[in-house]
Amino acid sequence: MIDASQVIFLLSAGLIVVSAVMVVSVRNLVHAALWLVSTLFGVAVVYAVLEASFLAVAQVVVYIGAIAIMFIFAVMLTRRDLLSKSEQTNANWVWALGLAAIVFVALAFIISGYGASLNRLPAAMPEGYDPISALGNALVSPEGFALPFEVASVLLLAALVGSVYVALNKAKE
Amino acid sequence: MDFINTHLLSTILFFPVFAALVILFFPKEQVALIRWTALLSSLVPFGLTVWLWTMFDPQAAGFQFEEIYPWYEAIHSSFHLGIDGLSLSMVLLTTLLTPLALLASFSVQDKVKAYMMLFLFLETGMLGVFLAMDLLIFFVFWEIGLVPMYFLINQWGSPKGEREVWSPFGSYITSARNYASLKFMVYTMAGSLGLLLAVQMLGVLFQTYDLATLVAQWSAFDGTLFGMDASRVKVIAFWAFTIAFALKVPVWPFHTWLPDAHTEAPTAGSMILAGVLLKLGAYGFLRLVLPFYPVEAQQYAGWMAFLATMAIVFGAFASFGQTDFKRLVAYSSVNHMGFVLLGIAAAAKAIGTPDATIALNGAVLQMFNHGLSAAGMFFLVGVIYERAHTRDLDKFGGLFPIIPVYGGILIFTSMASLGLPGLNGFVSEFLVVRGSFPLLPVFTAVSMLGLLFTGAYILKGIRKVLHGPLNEHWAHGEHKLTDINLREILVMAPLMALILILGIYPMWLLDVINKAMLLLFS
Amino acid sequence: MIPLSWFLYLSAVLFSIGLYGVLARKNAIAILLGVELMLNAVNINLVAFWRMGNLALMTGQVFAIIVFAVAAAEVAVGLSLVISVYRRHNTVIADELNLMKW
Amino acid sequence: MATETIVWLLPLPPLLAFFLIVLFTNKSKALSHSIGVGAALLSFVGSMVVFFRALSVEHFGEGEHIFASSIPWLPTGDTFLRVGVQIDPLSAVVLFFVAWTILMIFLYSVGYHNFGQPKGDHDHPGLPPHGATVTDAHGHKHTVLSVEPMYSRFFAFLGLFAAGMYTLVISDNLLTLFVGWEIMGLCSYLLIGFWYAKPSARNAAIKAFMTTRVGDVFMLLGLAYLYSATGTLSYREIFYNQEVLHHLAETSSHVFGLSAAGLIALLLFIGTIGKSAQWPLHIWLPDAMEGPTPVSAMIHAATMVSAGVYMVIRIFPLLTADWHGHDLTTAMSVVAFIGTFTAIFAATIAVAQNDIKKVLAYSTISQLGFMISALGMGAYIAAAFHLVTHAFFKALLFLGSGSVIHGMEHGVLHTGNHHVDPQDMWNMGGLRKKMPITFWTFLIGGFALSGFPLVTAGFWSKDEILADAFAHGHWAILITLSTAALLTAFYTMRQITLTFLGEPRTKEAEHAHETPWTMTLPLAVLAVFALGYGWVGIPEHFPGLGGLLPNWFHHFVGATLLEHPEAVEFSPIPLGISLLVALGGLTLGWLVYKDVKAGQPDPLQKPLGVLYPFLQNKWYFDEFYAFFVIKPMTWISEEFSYKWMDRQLIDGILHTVAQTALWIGSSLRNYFDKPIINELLGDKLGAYWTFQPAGRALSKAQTGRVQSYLIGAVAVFLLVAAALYLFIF
Repeated sequence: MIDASQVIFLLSAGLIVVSAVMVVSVRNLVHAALWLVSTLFGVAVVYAVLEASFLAVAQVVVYIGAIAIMFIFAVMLTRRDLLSKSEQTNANWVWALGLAAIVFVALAFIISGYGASLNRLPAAMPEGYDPISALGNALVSPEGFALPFEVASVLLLAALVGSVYVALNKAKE
Repeated sequence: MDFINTHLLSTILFFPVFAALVILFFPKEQVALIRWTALLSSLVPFGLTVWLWTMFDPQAAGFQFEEIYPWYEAIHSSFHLGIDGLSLSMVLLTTLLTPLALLASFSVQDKVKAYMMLFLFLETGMLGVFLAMDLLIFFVFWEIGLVPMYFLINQWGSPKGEREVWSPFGSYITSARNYASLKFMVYTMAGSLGLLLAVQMLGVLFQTYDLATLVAQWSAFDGTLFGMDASRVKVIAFWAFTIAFALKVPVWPFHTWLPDAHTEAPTAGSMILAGVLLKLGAYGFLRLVLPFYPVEAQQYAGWMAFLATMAIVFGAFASFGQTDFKRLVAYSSVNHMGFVLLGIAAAAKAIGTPDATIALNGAVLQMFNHGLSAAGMFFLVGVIYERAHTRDLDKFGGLFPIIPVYGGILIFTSMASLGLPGLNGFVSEFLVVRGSFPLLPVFTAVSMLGLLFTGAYILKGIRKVLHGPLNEHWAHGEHKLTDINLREILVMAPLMALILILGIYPMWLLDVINKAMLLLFS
Repeated sequence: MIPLSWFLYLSAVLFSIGLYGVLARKNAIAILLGVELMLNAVNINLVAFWRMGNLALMTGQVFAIIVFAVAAAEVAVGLSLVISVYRRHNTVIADELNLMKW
Repeated sequence: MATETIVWLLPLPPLLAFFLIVLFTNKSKALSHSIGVGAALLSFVGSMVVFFRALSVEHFGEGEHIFASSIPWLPTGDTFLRVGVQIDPLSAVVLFFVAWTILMIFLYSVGYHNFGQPKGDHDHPGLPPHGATVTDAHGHKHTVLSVEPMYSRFFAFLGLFAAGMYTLVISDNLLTLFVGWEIMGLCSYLLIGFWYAKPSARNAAIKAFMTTRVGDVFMLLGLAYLYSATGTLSYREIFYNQEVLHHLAETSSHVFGLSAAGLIALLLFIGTIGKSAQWPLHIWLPDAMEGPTPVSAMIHAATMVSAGVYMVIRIFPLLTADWHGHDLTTAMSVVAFIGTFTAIFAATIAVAQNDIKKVLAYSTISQLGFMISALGMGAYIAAAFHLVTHAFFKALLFLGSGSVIHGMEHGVLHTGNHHVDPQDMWNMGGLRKKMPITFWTFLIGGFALSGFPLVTAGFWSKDEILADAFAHGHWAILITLSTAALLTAFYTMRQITLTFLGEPRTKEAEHAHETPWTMTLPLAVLAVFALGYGWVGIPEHFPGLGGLLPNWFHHFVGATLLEHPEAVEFSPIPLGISLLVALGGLTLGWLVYKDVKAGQPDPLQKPLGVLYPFLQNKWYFDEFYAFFVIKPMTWISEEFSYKWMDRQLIDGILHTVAQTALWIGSSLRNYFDKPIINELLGDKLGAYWTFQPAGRALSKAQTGRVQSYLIGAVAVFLLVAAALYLFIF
């Protein structure tokens, strides 16, 4: 029997896989970036299915809204290759395909190796349990993840400064 | 606050390294920033040491502010820090001299960043020796101090100097600072070899490197070792320790690295070298040799006194025979440190008696005093060298009217070095002479010859630089000498103040030393 | 109700596709796109394990958020590098950037 | 204020003056000398208060009847070395003369260094002022004396010097005495070398410091010995403690058969030999005349050289610890011999000196010899008495000679002939008319020095020494000292005659000028003491005068000792000798020199023959030391210790070791490493046949492409994972 959530999951999984394949195969990079948006949207749906509502929203806002758009900008800034219609894969693409396949087989093998224990179903949310506030508390409470959270923010800041510095157009050169 | 309270010693010890790491991230063009950071951060250990001084209880036996961390458990060594009156006074000297040396180094223009970082590493190396309560840690820090000093001499030493290397196979000329730094390094390493072996032997034998435990167990030890009688092993180990420390003090006839290293080192390097590094050797005698080998030390006290007397007499003679101002001051260190060893030898002869305590008081105070006056003298030599670019005494003369303030400060510091009563050197020399006279009358009497010549070389320095007809070369035009500037006066001011205070009222320091000596050796 | 294994297989597929993209694509930006896919694959795993395990332990979600942050940082730095490289060498083709060749 | 507090404070004003002047007021001459003189005045007032309070204490000096206070200074194990202050009768009288002379010298220096005169035309710091040209109201140019360029510095040094002397006098122990002693040594160095740009002054300063330091190191040894033998350095606990003294006298020192007391006393006495310029360490004092005249007065009369004698007086109980009042002990004989020999030796040299200050310098050495000799014979009171009177009249003479020189410099500037030495007595003559105050006071001082009967202080004190020698039957000493006294009177009269009497021998002397009041006032004050101070020590049985005044000095100072010394019995013989030598010497001096004309050689030159140059050259002691001490020491320093021992022997051994290691290393390298390891194994077998081809082959893998590396990495990872899975899990 297939229930509604399973349908949604399968649909979104199909979207994810198809879009992902397109991301790595289309020649036009702008298209590739747009296919990425589609993939990410699928992932957001999966989060929603998993009842991680905050993550689902964040996925849409941060990933699609910021990161994917940034890719598009980058693609357009490096326009010469955008116009190139030549082959978009390198000489070793067969090797790459093989390795990716082996990795997939290996992962599948490992997952299947766990057998029935992986057929576990999600427990029902307890009454009055709010995963979003739990997440919020976990992020800011000192017993939880305040320090990693702060470190991550420092990392972001460093990345910000670093990328500005790296991409800065040094007029004198 | 709590953290500092419980980790005061390690904070003092590692703060310079921390500061050096901060400086590492400064761009090397920001010379002023680097200098000021180094200076201000070296004031932190000093401030903490003063605080430590106020909290220190001189009456209490054993070590205070102890910290112990696991370090190298496989060989039973732990990172054990502690302090008593002896090490406290040496730590105070070190943390006092380092900021002054850094301030004195503001005139260094070349590779400032590396220079300052090395200097801060050097401070940690020296402090580690004084704070270590674990023999292996002691040895580690003992060696660490060597490396920055080597580079300081080798890279920032006087660039033009040349040194003739004479041997029966022929002689050749080489770069003086390379020669000096290598000699310094090789000499100290050579001494360390025996020390390392002896340290390892102790550690393997007793399964610990903890000083207090080792002292107790080692003096009680009387089995056989390596197929030899314990007493025999002890004699050999005694000499291994003694030679390592004697090289560092340095004692005649191992002293010849000193004039070379001091002469070639940059000004601040000489200040620290004379001010603190030499004390490491004497500190080794007091902290390790006398407690570990009381019997052997007593047995060979005569020899130690002989070497000390030779250092005093020939140090003074050789100093008088110099035409290089800095070398003259360098030899004066041999002379002054001879008194430290004389006091130690006297104490070794009759450990625990009142005479020995007086001699030890004198020796430790002399270490402190020499740190002040020698650092001051080297700095003053550096001041004039920076202006005149020569240290040749024959090229100076009659400079007093041109540089009156410098002249006054030079005379003051020289008099401290000479041991003028009312200034610090006298108190310690008197105590050493007083303590060693009843125990080693002949050596003490002979060393008076050295004391006499101390006067001769000090006056020679003053005479050649300040007095006499003016050498017109320095009075006009591009060679015109300028008087000592404010920064340089600020370097000298604390030294001079302490020299005067210790000369008039040495009680505050001597009391701590005295109690420490009583607790350690009776 | 979806069993855990479904998510894991989905994630494995996505990861492999991303890996292929990283290994095979010529354009540096496309390589970064592949990396994004791989990161998302990981995130699916993290969230799925959170959902199937003890709900009170927020580690899975927190990790996912931190991966977000890392991904953002990585993209920012990566893209700026790409742009910088593009300015100097006028290309973003990974194969042509072989200054390290022996 | 408690007397003890005042005593503690005595050295402070001049010390503070030193720091104030050096640090703050050195630019202002007026402020500096005000501070200097003011500080001297403060200390003077304090000293007088202490002195007169001491007079008012009954049985002063006996047991606890002294002013004393001490504090712990150095911790020495379980005990402390205490230092402190103490005023007993001896230090009281010393304090009295020290305070007076120091104040007078401070005042005198104001005039001597030409305060108020214009700045010199060509004066440099470090050289004596050369004079300044001024234009008067009529447009005439005059050369006048110019102010000393380092005026402020002079007062700073004087202040430090005074602080040292006060410290020395008020000490209750030998250590602080030594502190003051050495501080004065430093100041004498600085002051003798005050005009440091003159090589002669520079060398004289070093000579002074080093010669006295020879004594000082022995003294330090003596202090160490005494301290370790008794556990203290306090006067009270050693010199006023029969048990300690007895113990020291009984203990053998194992050196020359001396007792410990004798050896310690001799070691300390060597300090005095240096400080008080006794033979054979007398050589520094005449050269020290290079310093400005107030310095000479300060060092040679009032304070520093007196300090040496003062110390021997202090340690008198130790010196005489195993003496029973008859035969002299070894230590005492040594002291007596040195003193007596110095007295006659210096007197002979003084006879042949031409420099007005050098005569006085040798005279000082000679007079100090009198005191030392007296102490060696056990004549405690006589030595102390002569110390005090001598300080007054010698300070007077030095200041007077300074006044003469100052007047002569005036004449030199007037004529503009700078080749005329203003210190050479042969250039003077007839100055009594030009400088009447200086003349009369100098005359008083000179007569006191010669021991002119009854009216001068010098007569009473010198007479007491001779009387002591006579009473105890030390004939050799008596004869020698009498001869020395005769010579003293002779050269004093020679000096007075040449300087003041007769007619001017040069134009400069004609234009000499009386000095300002700041210089003449101290002369007058000191002259009063040079006359009057003798009256406090007239022996009770002296015919006529004895008993008119009580022998205050004897009673007062005698109380310092545990056993009060007996006054010697009066005998006309030493009195007769005193009268004879004093009057005889003076007459002889006047007769020989009264008719000396300009350009005429010394009338003594002919009768003395070769002896004259021998005396003029100070028995060639300087040359002796230069050849037998300084030259060898310089050789040991420069050649032996440094070049030979350090550079060649020790470094030579090191370099030999180093070169041997180098040789072994290079042999290994050239004959083993290079041919076998490098070429055969390395180049041929290794590099050429194996590694180079392998390297070439492998280098193809280095494509430089990120992705090919990545593929390799993933592949290897998979392989490793597979291997782990298969073989381990």
